[in-house]
Amino acid sequence: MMDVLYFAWVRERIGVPKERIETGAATVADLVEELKAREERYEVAFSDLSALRVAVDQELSDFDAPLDGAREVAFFPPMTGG
Amino acid sequence: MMDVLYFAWVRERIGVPKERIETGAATVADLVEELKAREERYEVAFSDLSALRVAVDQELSDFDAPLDGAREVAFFPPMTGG
Amino acid sequence: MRVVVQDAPFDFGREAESFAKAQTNMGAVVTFTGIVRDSAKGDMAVMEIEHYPGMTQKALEKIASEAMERWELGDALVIHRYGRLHRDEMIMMVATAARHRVAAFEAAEFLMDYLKSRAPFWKKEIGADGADWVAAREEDDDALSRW
Amino acid sequence: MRVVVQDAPFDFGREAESFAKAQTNMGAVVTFTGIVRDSAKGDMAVMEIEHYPGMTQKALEKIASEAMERWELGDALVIHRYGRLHRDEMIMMVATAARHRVAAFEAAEFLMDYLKSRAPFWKKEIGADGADWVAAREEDDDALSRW
Repeated sequence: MMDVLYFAWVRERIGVPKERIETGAATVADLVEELKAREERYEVAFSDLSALRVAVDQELSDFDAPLDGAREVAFFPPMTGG
Repeated sequence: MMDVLYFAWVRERIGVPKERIETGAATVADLVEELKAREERYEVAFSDLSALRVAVDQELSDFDAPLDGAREVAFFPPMTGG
Repeated sequence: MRVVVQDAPFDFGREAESFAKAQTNMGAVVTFTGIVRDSAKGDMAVMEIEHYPGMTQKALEKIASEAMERWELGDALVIHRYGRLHRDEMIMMVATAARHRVAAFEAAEFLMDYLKSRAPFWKKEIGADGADWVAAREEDDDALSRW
Repeated sequence: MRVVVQDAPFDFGREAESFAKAQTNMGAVVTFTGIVRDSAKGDMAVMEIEHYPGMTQKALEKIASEAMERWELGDALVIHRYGRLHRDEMIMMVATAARHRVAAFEAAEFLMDYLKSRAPFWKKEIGADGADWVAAREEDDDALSRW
Protein backbone atom coordinates (compact mmCIF):
# COMPACT_ATOMS: atom_id res chain seq x y z
CA MET A 1 0.00 0.00 0.00
CA MET A 2 1.17 3.45 -0.88
CA ASP A 3 -0.14 6.99 -0.30
CA VAL A 4 -0.33 9.01 -3.50
CA LEU A 5 -0.72 12.78 -3.04
CA TYR A 6 -1.65 15.46 -5.56
CA PHE A 7 -1.16 19.22 -5.25
CA ALA A 8 -2.30 22.38 -7.03
CA TRP A 9 -3.83 21.79 -10.48
CA VAL A 10 -2.86 18.09 -10.41
CA ARG A 11 -5.09 17.73 -7.34
CA GLU A 12 -7.87 19.66 -9.09
CA ARG A 13 -7.72 17.51 -12.22
CA ILE A 14 -7.63 14.23 -10.38
CA GLY A 15 -10.27 15.41 -7.94
CA VAL A 16 -8.75 14.16 -4.68
CA PRO A 17 -5.80 15.39 -2.62
CA LYS A 18 -4.73 11.90 -1.60
CA GLU A 19 -5.49 8.28 -2.15
CA ARG A 20 -4.21 4.96 -0.87
CA ILE A 21 -3.39 2.49 -3.61
CA GLU A 22 -2.20 -1.05 -4.00
CA THR A 23 0.62 -1.13 -6.54
CA GLY A 24 3.54 -3.23 -7.64
CA ALA A 25 5.08 -0.41 -9.74
CA ALA A 26 8.87 -0.57 -9.77
CA THR A 27 9.45 3.10 -10.62
CA VAL A 28 7.58 6.41 -10.52
CA ALA A 29 7.11 6.16 -14.30
CA ASP A 30 5.51 2.70 -13.90
CA LEU A 31 3.16 4.11 -11.28
CA VAL A 32 2.19 6.92 -13.65
CA GLU A 33 1.37 4.36 -16.38
CA GLU A 34 -0.73 2.37 -13.95
CA LEU A 35 -2.69 5.47 -12.92
CA LYS A 36 -3.18 6.65 -16.51
CA ALA A 37 -4.67 3.26 -17.38
CA ARG A 38 -7.27 3.64 -14.63
CA GLU A 39 -9.43 6.57 -15.71
CA GLU A 40 -9.39 9.50 -18.07
CA ARG A 41 -8.85 12.13 -15.34
CA TYR A 42 -5.46 10.53 -14.63
CA GLU A 43 -4.60 10.42 -18.29
CA VAL A 44 -5.38 14.16 -18.53
CA ALA A 45 -3.42 15.05 -15.40
CA PHE A 46 -0.37 13.04 -16.46
CA SER A 47 -0.48 13.88 -20.18
CA ASP A 48 2.67 16.04 -20.07
CA LEU A 49 5.22 14.79 -17.57
CA SER A 50 7.59 17.69 -18.33
CA ALA A 51 5.02 19.93 -16.60
CA LEU A 52 5.07 17.78 -13.48
CA ARG A 53 7.35 17.20 -10.55
CA VAL A 54 7.44 14.26 -8.15
CA ALA A 55 8.50 13.65 -4.57
CA VAL A 56 9.12 10.18 -3.16
CA ASP A 57 8.77 9.99 0.62
CA GLN A 58 8.82 13.79 0.71
CA GLU A 59 12.08 14.21 -1.18
CA LEU A 60 12.16 15.70 -4.68
CA SER A 61 12.81 12.87 -7.10
CA ASP A 62 12.74 11.82 -10.75
CA PHE A 63 10.27 9.85 -12.81
CA ASP A 64 12.74 7.02 -13.23
CA ALA A 65 13.33 6.71 -9.47
CA PRO A 66 12.68 3.25 -7.97
CA LEU A 67 9.74 2.85 -5.60
CA ASP A 68 10.89 -0.10 -3.51
CA GLY A 69 9.94 0.62 0.09
CA ALA A 70 8.40 3.99 -0.75
CA ARG A 71 5.40 4.84 1.38
CA GLU A 72 4.38 8.17 -0.11
CA VAL A 73 4.56 9.55 -3.64
CA ALA A 74 3.41 13.09 -4.49
CA PHE A 75 2.74 14.66 -7.90
CA PHE A 76 2.57 18.42 -8.45
CA PRO A 77 3.40 21.22 -10.90
CA PRO A 78 6.70 23.12 -10.69
CA MET A 79 6.83 24.88 -7.33
CA THR A 80 6.26 28.61 -6.92
CA GLY A 81 7.49 29.51 -3.46
CA GLY A 82 9.05 32.71 -2.24
CA MET B 1 40.24 82.65 -1.23
CA MET B 2 39.49 78.98 -0.94
CA ASP B 3 38.54 76.62 1.89
CA VAL B 4 40.76 73.56 2.08
CA LEU B 5 39.43 70.67 4.19
CA TYR B 6 41.19 67.56 5.47
CA PHE B 7 39.63 64.36 6.76
CA ALA B 8 40.72 61.23 8.64
CA TRP B 9 44.51 60.68 8.75
CA VAL B 10 45.12 63.57 6.33
CA ARG B 11 43.54 65.87 8.92
CA GLU B 12 45.64 64.30 11.67
CA ARG B 13 48.91 64.70 9.74
CA ILE B 14 48.24 68.27 8.72
CA GLY B 15 46.94 69.14 12.16
CA VAL B 16 43.86 71.17 11.22
CA PRO B 17 40.47 70.14 9.79
CA LYS B 18 40.17 73.23 7.62
CA GLU B 19 42.01 76.31 6.53
CA ARG B 20 41.32 79.28 4.34
CA ILE B 21 44.05 79.95 1.81
CA GLU B 22 44.91 82.43 -0.90
CA THR B 23 45.92 80.58 -4.02
CA GLY B 24 46.20 81.00 -7.73
CA ALA B 25 46.58 77.27 -8.40
CA ALA B 26 45.04 76.27 -11.73
CA THR B 27 44.48 72.61 -10.85
CA VAL B 28 44.21 70.39 -7.79
CA ALA B 29 47.71 69.09 -8.52
CA ASP B 30 49.06 72.67 -8.54
CA LEU B 31 47.39 73.30 -5.20
CA VAL B 32 49.00 70.17 -3.79
CA GLU B 33 52.44 71.38 -4.97
CA GLU B 34 51.84 74.77 -3.36
CA LEU B 35 50.88 73.15 -0.05
CA LYS B 36 53.82 70.73 -0.11
CA ALA B 37 56.18 73.67 -0.53
CA ARG B 38 54.84 75.30 2.60
CA GLU B 39 55.82 72.98 5.44
CA GLU B 40 56.98 69.46 6.04
CA ARG B 41 53.64 68.27 7.50
CA TYR B 42 52.05 68.94 4.09
CA GLU B 43 54.84 67.15 2.32
CA VAL B 44 54.29 64.14 4.55
CA ALA B 45 50.51 64.18 4.11
CA PHE B 46 50.74 64.50 0.34
CA SER B 47 53.71 62.20 -0.21
CA ASP B 48 51.67 59.48 -1.95
CA LEU B 49 48.80 60.87 -3.99
CA SER B 50 47.61 57.41 -4.97
CA ALA B 51 46.58 56.99 -1.30
CA LEU B 52 44.49 60.17 -1.44
CA ARG B 53 41.15 61.26 -2.85
CA VAL B 54 39.94 64.77 -3.55
CA ALA B 55 36.58 66.53 -3.74
CA VAL B 56 36.12 69.92 -5.41
CA ASP B 57 33.08 71.81 -4.18
CA GLN B 58 31.88 68.62 -2.52
CA GLU B 59 32.00 66.47 -5.65
CA LEU B 60 34.54 63.66 -6.03
CA SER B 61 37.17 64.83 -8.48
CA ASP B 62 40.64 64.16 -9.90
CA PHE B 63 44.03 65.65 -9.19
CA ASP B 64 44.17 67.16 -12.67
CA ALA B 65 40.79 68.87 -12.27
CA PRO B 66 40.78 72.66 -12.82
CA LEU B 67 40.12 74.92 -9.84
CA ASP B 68 38.67 78.00 -11.54
CA GLY B 69 35.79 79.24 -9.45
CA ALA B 70 36.17 76.45 -6.87
CA ARG B 71 35.41 77.54 -3.32
CA GLU B 72 36.12 74.35 -1.41
CA VAL B 73 38.67 71.59 -1.91
CA ALA B 74 38.85 68.56 0.39
CA PHE B 75 41.57 65.93 0.71
CA PHE B 76 41.04 62.56 2.35
CA PRO B 77 41.98 58.88 2.21
CA PRO B 78 39.83 56.36 0.27
CA MET B 79 36.41 56.30 1.85
CA THR B 80 35.21 53.47 4.08
CA GLY B 81 31.45 53.86 4.35
CA GLY B 82 28.78 51.20 4.76
CA MET C 1 19.01 28.74 12.15
CA ARG C 2 15.24 29.01 12.36
CA VAL C 3 12.63 27.82 9.84
CA VAL C 4 8.95 28.62 10.35
CA VAL C 5 6.00 27.54 8.17
CA GLN C 6 2.68 29.03 9.28
CA ASP C 7 -0.60 30.43 8.04
CA ALA C 8 -0.60 33.35 10.47
CA PRO C 9 0.97 36.71 9.53
CA PHE C 10 4.44 37.40 10.92
CA ASP C 11 5.82 40.64 12.30
CA PHE C 12 8.55 41.53 9.79
CA GLY C 13 9.98 44.48 11.74
CA ARG C 14 10.21 42.54 14.96
CA GLU C 15 11.67 39.47 13.26
CA ALA C 16 14.27 41.52 11.37
CA GLU C 17 15.24 43.50 14.47
CA SER C 18 15.58 40.51 16.77
CA PHE C 19 17.48 38.53 14.14
CA ALA C 20 20.01 41.36 13.71
CA LYS C 21 20.28 42.06 17.45
CA ALA C 22 21.00 38.42 18.26
CA GLN C 23 24.22 38.40 16.22
CA THR C 24 27.72 38.69 17.65
CA ASN C 25 30.50 40.16 15.57
CA MET C 26 28.62 39.77 12.29
CA GLY C 27 29.12 42.86 10.13
CA ALA C 28 26.29 42.28 7.69
CA VAL C 29 22.62 41.35 7.89
CA VAL C 30 20.46 40.99 4.77
CA THR C 31 16.71 40.46 4.73
CA PHE C 32 14.38 39.69 1.85
CA THR C 33 10.61 40.00 2.10
CA GLY C 34 8.20 38.63 -0.49
CA ILE C 35 4.90 40.51 -0.80
CA VAL C 36 1.67 39.66 -2.64
CA ARG C 37 1.42 41.62 -5.89
CA ASP C 38 -1.66 41.96 -8.04
CA SER C 39 -2.05 39.44 -10.86
CA ALA C 40 -1.03 40.36 -14.40
CA LYS C 41 -4.75 40.73 -15.18
CA GLY C 42 -5.02 43.26 -12.36
CA ASP C 43 -8.13 41.81 -10.75
CA MET C 44 -6.77 39.65 -7.97
CA ALA C 45 -8.95 39.49 -4.88
CA VAL C 46 -6.90 36.98 -2.94
CA MET C 47 -3.91 34.68 -3.31
CA GLU C 48 -4.18 31.14 -2.05
CA ILE C 49 -0.92 29.41 -1.20
CA GLU C 50 -1.04 25.64 -1.05
CA HIS C 51 1.80 23.62 0.42
CA TYR C 52 2.82 20.03 1.18
CA PRO C 53 2.58 19.88 4.95
CA GLY C 54 4.79 16.84 5.55
CA MET C 55 7.54 18.03 3.24
CA THR C 56 7.66 21.83 3.54
CA GLN C 57 9.45 22.21 6.86
CA LYS C 58 12.06 19.58 5.94
CA ALA C 59 12.65 21.06 2.48
CA LEU C 60 13.17 24.56 3.90
CA GLU C 61 15.49 23.28 6.62
CA LYS C 62 17.58 21.48 4.05
CA ILE C 63 17.91 24.65 1.95
CA ALA C 64 18.75 26.79 5.00
CA SER C 65 21.33 24.27 6.26
CA GLU C 66 23.04 24.29 2.91
CA ALA C 67 23.24 28.11 2.99
CA MET C 68 24.66 28.03 6.54
CA GLU C 69 27.45 25.70 5.43
CA ARG C 70 28.30 27.25 2.09
CA TRP C 71 28.75 30.79 3.46
CA GLU C 72 29.72 30.23 7.12
CA LEU C 73 26.76 32.31 8.23
CA GLY C 74 26.29 33.51 11.78
CA ASP C 75 22.62 32.68 11.39
CA ALA C 76 19.79 32.23 8.90
CA LEU C 77 16.02 32.66 9.20
CA VAL C 78 13.23 31.53 6.89
CA ILE C 79 9.55 32.28 7.50
CA HIS C 80 7.00 31.21 4.88
CA ARG C 81 3.23 31.49 5.05
CA TYR C 82 0.51 29.44 3.36
CA GLY C 83 -3.25 29.92 3.10
CA ARG C 84 -5.18 32.95 1.89
CA LEU C 85 -3.34 36.27 1.56
CA HIS C 86 -4.40 39.66 0.31
CA ARG C 87 -2.55 42.11 -1.88
CA ASP C 88 0.44 43.79 -0.21
CA GLU C 89 0.47 41.19 2.58
CA MET C 90 3.83 39.62 3.34
CA ILE C 91 4.20 36.05 2.09
CA MET C 92 7.62 35.21 3.45
CA MET C 93 10.98 36.50 4.60
CA VAL C 94 14.55 35.31 4.84
CA ALA C 95 17.39 36.82 6.84
CA THR C 96 21.11 36.05 6.77
CA ALA C 97 24.01 37.25 8.93
CA ALA C 98 27.67 37.07 7.93
CA ARG C 99 30.93 38.81 8.69
CA HIS C 100 31.00 40.52 5.29
CA ARG C 101 28.30 41.85 3.00
CA VAL C 102 29.03 39.68 -0.04
CA ALA C 103 28.38 36.45 1.87
CA ALA C 104 25.19 37.83 3.46
CA PHE C 105 23.84 38.94 0.07
CA GLU C 106 24.80 35.75 -1.74
CA ALA C 107 23.32 33.49 0.92
CA ALA C 108 20.03 35.44 0.89
CA GLU C 109 19.85 35.17 -2.91
CA PHE C 110 20.65 31.48 -2.76
CA LEU C 111 17.84 30.94 -0.23
CA MET C 112 15.40 32.86 -2.44
CA ASP C 113 16.41 31.05 -5.62
CA TYR C 114 15.88 27.68 -3.95
CA LEU C 115 12.66 28.70 -2.19
CA LYS C 116 11.26 29.84 -5.54
CA SER C 117 11.57 26.55 -7.32
CA ARG C 118 12.48 23.85 -4.78
CA ALA C 119 10.14 24.49 -1.85
CA PRO C 120 6.72 22.81 -2.15
CA PHE C 121 4.45 25.85 -2.39
CA TRP C 122 1.95 26.63 -5.15
CA LYS C 123 0.27 29.98 -5.61
CA LYS C 124 -3.20 30.54 -7.01
CA GLU C 125 -4.50 33.96 -7.94
CA ILE C 126 -8.21 34.24 -7.32
CA GLY C 127 -9.78 37.10 -9.26
CA ALA C 128 -13.14 38.46 -10.29
CA ASP C 129 -13.57 35.98 -13.14
CA GLY C 130 -11.90 32.84 -11.98
CA ALA C 131 -8.70 31.53 -10.54
CA ASP C 132 -5.28 30.81 -12.08
CA TRP C 133 -2.35 28.86 -10.77
CA VAL C 134 0.81 30.97 -10.95
CA ALA C 135 3.11 29.38 -13.53
CA ALA C 136 6.73 28.74 -12.60
CA ARG C 137 9.02 31.07 -14.51
CA GLU C 138 11.77 29.52 -16.54
CA GLU C 139 14.29 32.09 -15.30
CA ASP C 140 13.60 30.98 -11.73
CA ASP C 141 14.70 27.48 -12.62
CA ASP C 142 17.69 28.86 -14.53
CA ALA C 143 18.69 30.93 -11.48
CA LEU C 144 19.71 27.72 -9.68
CA SER C 145 22.52 27.09 -12.14
CA ARG C 146 24.37 30.01 -10.54
CA TRP C 147 25.02 28.04 -7.34
CA MET D 1 13.41 57.89 -1.61
CA ARG D 2 14.74 58.86 1.81
CA VAL D 3 18.34 59.54 2.84
CA VAL D 4 19.24 60.16 6.47
CA VAL D 5 22.66 60.99 7.95
CA GLN D 6 22.66 61.18 11.74
CA ASP D 7 24.71 60.42 14.83
CA ALA D 8 21.76 59.00 16.77
CA PRO D 9 20.94 55.28 16.63
CA PHE D 10 18.08 54.26 14.34
CA ASP D 11 15.36 51.70 14.94
CA PHE D 12 16.10 49.04 12.31
CA GLY D 13 12.97 46.96 12.90
CA ARG D 14 10.66 49.96 12.75
CA GLU D 15 12.40 51.40 9.67
CA ALA D 16 12.34 48.07 7.83
CA GLU D 17 8.69 47.45 8.70
CA SER D 18 7.43 50.91 7.74
CA PHE D 19 9.47 50.88 4.52
CA ALA D 20 7.95 47.54 3.47
CA LYS D 21 4.42 48.49 4.55
CA ALA D 22 4.49 51.73 2.57
CA GLN D 23 4.89 49.91 -0.74
CA THR D 24 2.10 49.25 -3.22
CA ASN D 25 2.29 46.28 -5.56
CA MET D 26 6.01 45.73 -5.01
CA GLY D 27 6.74 42.02 -4.70
CA ALA D 28 10.20 42.29 -3.17
CA VAL D 29 11.85 44.26 -0.36
CA VAL D 30 15.54 43.83 0.48
CA THR D 31 17.31 45.36 3.45
CA PHE D 32 20.99 45.45 4.33
CA THR D 33 22.27 46.39 7.77
CA GLY D 34 25.92 47.14 8.56
CA ILE D 35 27.01 46.37 12.10
CA VAL D 36 30.21 47.24 14.00
CA ARG D 37 32.53 44.25 14.18
CA ASP D 38 35.58 43.94 16.38
CA SER D 39 38.90 44.97 14.84
CA ALA D 40 41.24 42.35 13.41
CA LYS D 41 43.37 42.79 16.55
CA GLY D 42 40.33 41.96 18.65
CA ASP D 43 40.69 44.81 21.15
CA MET D 44 38.36 47.45 19.78
CA ALA D 45 36.67 49.58 22.42
CA VAL D 46 34.89 51.95 20.09
CA MET D 47 34.59 52.84 16.41
CA GLU D 48 34.68 56.50 15.46
CA ILE D 49 33.06 57.36 12.13
CA GLU D 50 34.10 60.69 10.63
CA HIS D 51 32.22 62.19 7.71
CA TYR D 52 32.20 65.28 5.47
CA PRO D 53 29.09 67.12 6.63
CA GLY D 54 28.56 69.33 3.58
CA MET D 55 29.03 66.50 1.13
CA THR D 56 27.61 63.36 2.76
CA GLN D 57 23.89 63.95 2.29
CA LYS D 58 24.35 65.01 -1.34
CA ALA D 59 26.63 62.08 -2.14
CA LEU D 60 24.17 59.58 -0.67
CA GLU D 61 21.22 61.15 -2.47
CA LYS D 62 23.07 60.93 -5.75
CA ILE D 63 23.82 57.23 -5.22
CA ALA D 64 20.21 56.50 -4.18
CA SER D 65 18.78 58.44 -7.15
CA GLU D 66 20.93 56.46 -9.51
CA ALA D 67 19.66 53.19 -8.00
CA MET D 68 16.04 54.39 -8.29
CA GLU D 69 16.49 55.05 -12.00
CA ARG D 70 18.54 52.04 -12.97
CA TRP D 71 16.16 49.50 -11.44
CA GLU D 72 12.76 51.28 -11.52
CA LEU D 73 12.46 50.87 -7.76
CA GLY D 74 9.26 51.53 -5.88
CA ASP D 75 11.39 53.15 -3.18
CA ALA D 76 14.85 53.29 -1.63
CA LEU D 77 16.04 54.15 1.87
CA VAL D 78 19.54 54.93 3.14
CA ILE D 79 20.34 55.64 6.79
CA HIS D 80 23.98 56.13 7.80
CA ARG D 81 25.35 57.09 11.20
CA TYR D 82 28.53 58.91 12.16
CA GLY D 83 30.22 59.51 15.53
CA ARG D 84 31.17 56.96 18.18
CA LEU D 85 29.72 53.46 17.96
CA HIS D 86 30.25 50.33 20.01
CA ARG D 87 30.63 46.75 18.89
CA ASP D 88 27.43 45.16 17.52
CA GLU D 89 25.79 48.57 17.13
CA MET D 90 24.18 49.25 13.77
CA ILE D 91 26.13 51.64 11.55
CA MET D 92 23.78 51.94 8.64
CA MET D 93 21.00 50.35 6.62
CA VAL D 94 19.63 50.43 3.11
CA ALA D 95 16.29 49.17 1.85
CA THR D 96 15.00 48.70 -1.69
CA ALA D 97 11.57 47.78 -3.06
CA ALA D 98 10.94 46.43 -6.55
CA ARG D 99 8.40 44.31 -8.41
CA HIS D 100 10.78 41.36 -8.65
CA ARG D 101 13.49 40.01 -6.38
CA VAL D 102 16.43 40.31 -8.76
CA ALA D 103 16.00 44.10 -9.07
CA ALA D 104 15.58 44.56 -5.32
CA PHE D 105 18.74 42.53 -4.60
CA GLU D 106 20.82 44.17 -7.31
CA ALA D 107 19.82 47.69 -6.29
CA ALA D 108 20.67 46.98 -2.63
CA GLU D 109 24.08 45.61 -3.62
CA PHE D 110 24.69 48.58 -5.88
CA LEU D 111 23.87 50.96 -3.01
CA MET D 112 26.23 49.09 -0.70
CA ASP D 113 29.08 48.94 -3.21
CA TYR D 114 28.85 52.70 -3.75
CA LEU D 115 28.41 53.54 -0.08
CA LYS D 116 31.53 51.52 0.70
CA SER D 117 33.89 53.47 -1.48
CA ARG D 118 32.12 56.60 -2.76
CA ALA D 119 30.40 58.01 0.33
CA PRO D 120 32.60 60.32 2.45
CA PHE D 121 32.87 58.31 5.65
CA TRP D 122 36.06 57.19 7.39
CA LYS D 123 36.18 54.61 10.16
CA LYS D 124 38.68 54.57 13.00
CA GLU D 125 39.03 51.63 15.36
CA ILE D 126 39.98 52.77 18.83
CA GLY D 127 41.49 49.97 20.90
CA ALA D 128 43.39 49.33 24.11
CA ASP D 129 46.73 50.33 22.61
CA GLY D 130 45.95 53.01 20.12
CA ALA D 131 43.75 53.81 17.18
CA ASP D 132 43.83 52.74 13.52
CA TRP D 133 42.04 54.10 10.52
CA VAL D 134 40.27 51.30 8.68
CA ALA D 135 41.97 50.87 5.31
CA ALA D 136 39.84 50.75 2.19
CA ARG D 137 39.81 47.24 0.74
CA GLU D 138 40.86 46.87 -2.85
CA GLU D 139 37.98 44.47 -3.56
CA ASP D 140 35.53 47.18 -2.49
CA ASP D 141 36.84 49.43 -5.20
CA ASP D 142 36.83 46.55 -7.67
CA ALA D 143 33.19 45.83 -6.80
CA LEU D 144 32.14 49.03 -8.58
CA SER D 145 33.25 47.68 -11.94
CA ARG D 146 30.26 45.34 -11.80
CA TRP D 147 27.81 48.22 -12.34
